Amino acid sequence: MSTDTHAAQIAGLDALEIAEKRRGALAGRLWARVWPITLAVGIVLAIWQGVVWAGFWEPWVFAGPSEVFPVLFERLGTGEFWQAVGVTMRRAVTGFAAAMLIGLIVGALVSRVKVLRAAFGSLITGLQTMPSIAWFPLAILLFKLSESAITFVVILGAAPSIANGLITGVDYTPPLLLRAGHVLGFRRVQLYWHVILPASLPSFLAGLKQGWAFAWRSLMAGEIVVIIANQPSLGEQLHYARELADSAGLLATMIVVLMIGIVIDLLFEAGDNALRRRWGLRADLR
Amino acid sequence: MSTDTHAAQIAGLDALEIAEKRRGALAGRLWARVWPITLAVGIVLAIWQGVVWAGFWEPWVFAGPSEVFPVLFERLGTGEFWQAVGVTMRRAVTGFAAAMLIGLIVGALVSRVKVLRAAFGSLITGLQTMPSIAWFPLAILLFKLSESAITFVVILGAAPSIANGLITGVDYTPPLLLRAGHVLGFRRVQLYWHVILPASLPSFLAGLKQGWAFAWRSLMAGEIVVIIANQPSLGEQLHYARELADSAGLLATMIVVLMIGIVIDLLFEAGDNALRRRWGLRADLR
Amino acid sequence: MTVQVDRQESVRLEGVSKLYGDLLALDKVSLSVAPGEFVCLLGASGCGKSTLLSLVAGLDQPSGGAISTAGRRVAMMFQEPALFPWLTVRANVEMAMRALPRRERRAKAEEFLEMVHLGGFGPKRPHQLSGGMRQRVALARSLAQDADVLLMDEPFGALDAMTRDLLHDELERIWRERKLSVLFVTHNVREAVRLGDRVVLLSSRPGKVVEEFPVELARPRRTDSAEVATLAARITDQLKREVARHGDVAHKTAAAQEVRS
Amino acid sequence: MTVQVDRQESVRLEGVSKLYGDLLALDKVSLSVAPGEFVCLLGASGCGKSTLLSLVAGLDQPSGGAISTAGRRVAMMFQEPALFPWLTVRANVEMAMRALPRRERRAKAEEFLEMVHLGGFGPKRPHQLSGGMRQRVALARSLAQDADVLLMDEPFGALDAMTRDLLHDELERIWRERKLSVLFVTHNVREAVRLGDRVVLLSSRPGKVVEEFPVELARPRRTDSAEVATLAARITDQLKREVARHGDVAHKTAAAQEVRS
Amino acid sequence: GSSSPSAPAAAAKEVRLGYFPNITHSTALYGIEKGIYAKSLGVPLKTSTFNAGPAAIEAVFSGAIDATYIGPNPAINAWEKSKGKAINIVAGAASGGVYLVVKPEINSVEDLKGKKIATPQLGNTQDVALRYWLQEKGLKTDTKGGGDVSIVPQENSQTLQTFATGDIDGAWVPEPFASRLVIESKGKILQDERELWPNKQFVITHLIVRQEWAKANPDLLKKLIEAHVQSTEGINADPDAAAQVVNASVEKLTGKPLKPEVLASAFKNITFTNDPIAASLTGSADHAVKVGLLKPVDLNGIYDLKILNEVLAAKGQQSIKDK
Ligand SMILES: Nc1ncnc2c1ncn2[C@@H]1O[C@H](COP(=O)(O)OP(=O)(O)OP(=O)(O)O)[C@@H](O)[C@H]1O
Ligand SMILES: Nc1ncnc2c1ncn2[C@@H]1O[C@H](COP(=O)(O)OP(=O)(O)OP(=O)(O)O)[C@@H](O)[C@H]1O
Ligand SMILES: [Mg+2]
Ligand SMILES: [Mg+2]
Repeated sequence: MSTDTHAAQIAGLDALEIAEKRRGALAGRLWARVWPITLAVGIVLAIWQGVVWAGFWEPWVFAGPSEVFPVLFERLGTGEFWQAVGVTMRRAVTGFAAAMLIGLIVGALVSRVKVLRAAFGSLITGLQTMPSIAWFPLAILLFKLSESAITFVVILGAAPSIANGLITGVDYTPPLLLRAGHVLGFRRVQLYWHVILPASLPSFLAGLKQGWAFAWRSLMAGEIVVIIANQPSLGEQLHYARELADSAGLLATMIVVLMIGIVIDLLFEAGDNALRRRWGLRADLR
Repeated sequence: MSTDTHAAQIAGLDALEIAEKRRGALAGRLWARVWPITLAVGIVLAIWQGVVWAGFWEPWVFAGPSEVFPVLFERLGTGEFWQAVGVTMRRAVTGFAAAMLIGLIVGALVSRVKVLRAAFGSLITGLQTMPSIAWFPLAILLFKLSESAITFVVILGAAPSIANGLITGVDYTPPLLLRAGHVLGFRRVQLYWHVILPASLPSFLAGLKQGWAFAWRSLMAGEIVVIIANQPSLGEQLHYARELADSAGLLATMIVVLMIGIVIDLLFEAGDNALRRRWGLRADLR
Repeated sequence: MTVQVDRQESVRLEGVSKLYGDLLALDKVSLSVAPGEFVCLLGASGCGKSTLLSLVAGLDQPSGGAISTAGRRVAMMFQEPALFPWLTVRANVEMAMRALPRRERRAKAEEFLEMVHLGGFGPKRPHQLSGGMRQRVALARSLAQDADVLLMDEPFGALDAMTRDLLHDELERIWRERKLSVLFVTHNVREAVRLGDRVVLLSSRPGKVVEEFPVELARPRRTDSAEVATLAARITDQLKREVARHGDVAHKTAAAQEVRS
Repeated sequence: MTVQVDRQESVRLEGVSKLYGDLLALDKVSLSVAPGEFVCLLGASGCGKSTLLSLVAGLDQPSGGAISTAGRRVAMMFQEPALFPWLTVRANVEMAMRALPRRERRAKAEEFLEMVHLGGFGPKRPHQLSGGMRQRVALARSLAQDADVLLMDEPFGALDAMTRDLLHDELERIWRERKLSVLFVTHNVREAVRLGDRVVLLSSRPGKVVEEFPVELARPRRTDSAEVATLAARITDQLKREVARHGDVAHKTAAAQEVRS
Repeated sequence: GSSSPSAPAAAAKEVRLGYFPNITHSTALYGIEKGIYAKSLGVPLKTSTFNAGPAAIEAVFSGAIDATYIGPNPAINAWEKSKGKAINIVAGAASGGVYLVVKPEINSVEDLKGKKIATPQLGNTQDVALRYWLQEKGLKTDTKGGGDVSIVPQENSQTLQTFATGDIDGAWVPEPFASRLVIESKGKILQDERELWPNKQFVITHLIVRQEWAKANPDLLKKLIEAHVQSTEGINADPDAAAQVVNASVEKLTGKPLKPEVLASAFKNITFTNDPIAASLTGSADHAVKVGLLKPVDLNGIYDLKILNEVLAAKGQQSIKDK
């Protein structure tokens, strides 16, 4: 009895301590997350500036931070820049969402139906390796000079990746869980929905991440094939910066693309962490 | 005793039956692998021909099989075509091999060293989303108009993907195996080598496959940036076919790209199947 | 026993063989479980007990012979807990009762968790439980399934004697109430005698039915009662003889395999 | 016992506590294992036995208290087999002996496999084995490790009585020969008495040392001997009382948690 | 308005015009900026900008646009691939503005031996011109980059970079890249392509239309050409003001204007004319055959200057020949 109250006390004390820790932890965690990134950015900047100062190349060939950041900051102040980001993000998100849907369906079918897999399984990777420019003629034929043409190319870029992620996940679903699902009476679609899909989630998530990269790259290429009036876009900016041999402009756009990529990665990371926490995959024995 | 001999007999009979089955199985398996692909190709061809016959588009806008295949077969007969395939494959393989090495090292470091991960983890996806064309100016600055410039772009395309595959694999290594490795006395590099890497293999393999797709696409783009004397390449062909509004030529090149993609996928599939067989991931409860 | 033979069997295996590559795991096993019968399966490690249950559950196809469960619903509890790591403990149990409405399902899941002494652990996830607790969740899940035939593979292997006794009672109660047919694998001979209407002894590599022991002790039985101990001792002797007899064979077969592979 | 106290302990836990979130799994556990001592750990399911072994192996950090193994090499056998699925059975065992040259390692691995009655199964892969066979491979692997301290978490849980008896003998022999310190978790009280120099009883949630039973029976002992049975019965009684006493508490704590979370 | 080429086209309710945000497309940039097209057409004008020829041709082929300003090569390709069924050239737009710019230390053709010279693309007019010119001067080249002078086809933007870093020794490029090479990287003009052509004129941009659209909408075509002619007149009337308008449009479309000195130099070097200078197109095609880049192409009928000549006649100007 005295042991019980004692235990309760300990638990109480510990709980206090934990609450304390948590409060400190939020700031600490943020800090722990921020300083390495800051450091990394600092290192990259230092190398960049160093190369520029070393003077291997003329400044219009390879612009330094002192040229690029003014350009970048000036852009950040213009409405057009934000419109461009908005347009590109909208296209990326719609295209990616459609690719996700298609990838999910194709992946589901191909991974589960033997004949389909034998017939089309390898085609998926084949499609994945097809460069976007090969699709442009077809895209324009099918959708004229509309935004759908861009979306088409984005989907063709991302969907195979997403499907492949799902297929890998399905292939590596632990047989024990499949058996458990089977015994619980799940068959076909139900087995898929209740067992295979959740078990494949990590791999699917990885496929999504790769798919995003494909989608984004295809989008960058697609945005210069179909240029829509009054719709400035990042792809266009990137292209014209290169076309005009505008080193500072190109680097500024690259920084923007990188930033967006990093933000998206942080979103994926958050999802991934949530998943790993739930599954009990901790990182302490590293 | 009588049961034992009886069992031996059964085993013997079954063994015979199995040998029989196996011999039949090879032909059967090949057939089972070939007919769906043949069917798939047939369906695709039929749709293609159907669209052409429906006459939505003029033949010079969208060439039909009857125009494309003669072009393709004619090419297959020329030495230049095979040289182009050879050059492109060589570049793809060298670039991919380098990307693999770099991806492995970066993935290993980033997945295991907390600070590095916090600092550069998200940068990997950021880099992945950077379209190849953004790298061309830098590639040429660093490597002039040489093949190294192409390889550079290929590596930048593929390495992030490969690193990300490895990182996912590491993140999802079953904790029980990590603990087992720890207890067996493995620490850091050894733990990595003996436990984490093998456990991550499926995910790493998936990353490699995605990486190949990235490498290939970057290569297709890179091959027109630096055109090297006496080195015809598929990327060049693809680009020129489009430049010349040569629908039949473009489709022929696309078929070649698709074929190569499919062959590569079959290689990956073989690796994957071997892995799954060893790990005991069977496909019977589908 | 004679009464049950007349009725149609719940589970019927006739000359069932199972080959893994060139390892004969089961050799012409014939066995049947009558409706409402509780059959315990004993045998040395690796003799094919789990294989047999897999075949009955339809998770694997026999290499020879016939298996029938006459369309009955089969629930199974695996040797490993086999919980879904992405679900909470309660959701894992609820998975067995998808047909029920949400609220009822939830209440029932809590009930079953209480029964296996895990009340309050519903919102946790499998990785937050101990080995024995996970096994109990799996038990709860298999009991929650509305089945006619229950296959159990060493369900109480990782539990302490006390918890085990309590769960014996619960299992017996449910078996009674629902008139289940149970095929129960265990290494604990007393447990087999405590629970079974019949104890079936399997030999090793290849697995064959060596002997059957009807258990005609009155229920409720107690694991530490003298009668149970006596019968258990008899069965244990037989088992030991069986294991000893097949020890050499097993070695020989395995060695032969190594040469071949 | 007094002799061993004078020497430095192999394993020493002092006031060790372990919190998982707000679940107190271990509460100020103090325990030590002398060099060459065989200590068995008993307790209800979920009382913190595996947690304790994890802490000793350094796989987890205690929330409070101190643990020392004085730089000794620690081998551990988990509650689950924890084999590497990408390696053959033999390679799994060889993993424990990386320091040895290839040929010797291979020979030794075969030896250990023979010992656990799996001679000839070396080239197979874990998924081709039965549950009990996998457990035996894990046992072989942990025995193959050249350790001073051996932590074993229900190593014989999935084995039949016969195989278990044989392995008891082997384990005892190795323990003797190598002068190992063993911390052995089991649910089988007779097994604990059969093997241990001392049997330690843990209570449930929070896990605490309730009582220690020195086992002063002469070795070799037999699991089915009367002395073992007598002592086992005494311990079982105590265990039951312990489980009963803490049953309510456990329920209450868990319920409280559910409300909180 | 998704009229596919094979469907019978009703009278169009809008005109869809393509062009590039390049200084060689000033006619379009100026005319659109000044509202000349919109005013003349009477139906809404829908413009599309392209970054390169292939996309523009794909758009014409797919029926997504009706007419576009474009360089000679894509037009020839489209003509050839469609066996003369898809497009016609209906007016010229710009001439000249192509130079061989080299490093300052190169003073003569002989100095080019063993050097690397860039062109925008294998087989395009500039590439052909360079090869033909070198051949005339007795220097050998081949399409694989070998020979006395190594020719490296690469994008113009890349040429700016590689010239600045010294990877190439010269380039045969159009404006504004030629001016940028001269002004930014201290390049020297070794050859003005105009010198090589009769009347010092050769086509660099012209206006093409989709044949089917032209057939179905003769009056819209006429209005389009009227606007085109008017725009050309406007530019030539006050080149300096026009240059500013064009630069503003370029900035709007690409995000960055040309530097004033580049703009001035480039604009000066280009002649804006309604004459498509048919002789230079056929001449270039002949040259391509001579240097072994092309099979002979039959360009007969690629020009349809009837309407242009009507419009010009109405203005009392000289008619233009299509040979
Ligand atoms: N990773 C974890 N997160 C949260 N709680 C945990 C975790 N691991 C164990 N626990 C809790 O700690 C308690 C003790 O678990 P432990 O595995 O040590 O029990 P055990 O004595 O080994 O039980 P068993 O005999 O069933 O294996 C249990 O209540 C369990 O729910
Ligand atoms: N997937 C498989 N592939 C190859 N052999 C297998 C496979 N599964 C089981 N076996 C073999 O079949 C035999 C019987 O295995 P099974 O799992 O049925 O044994 P068991 O009676 O359940 O043993 P245990 O009591 O140890 O769980 C073993 O010799 C095992 O090696
Ligand atoms: Mg088993
Ligand atoms: Mg445990």
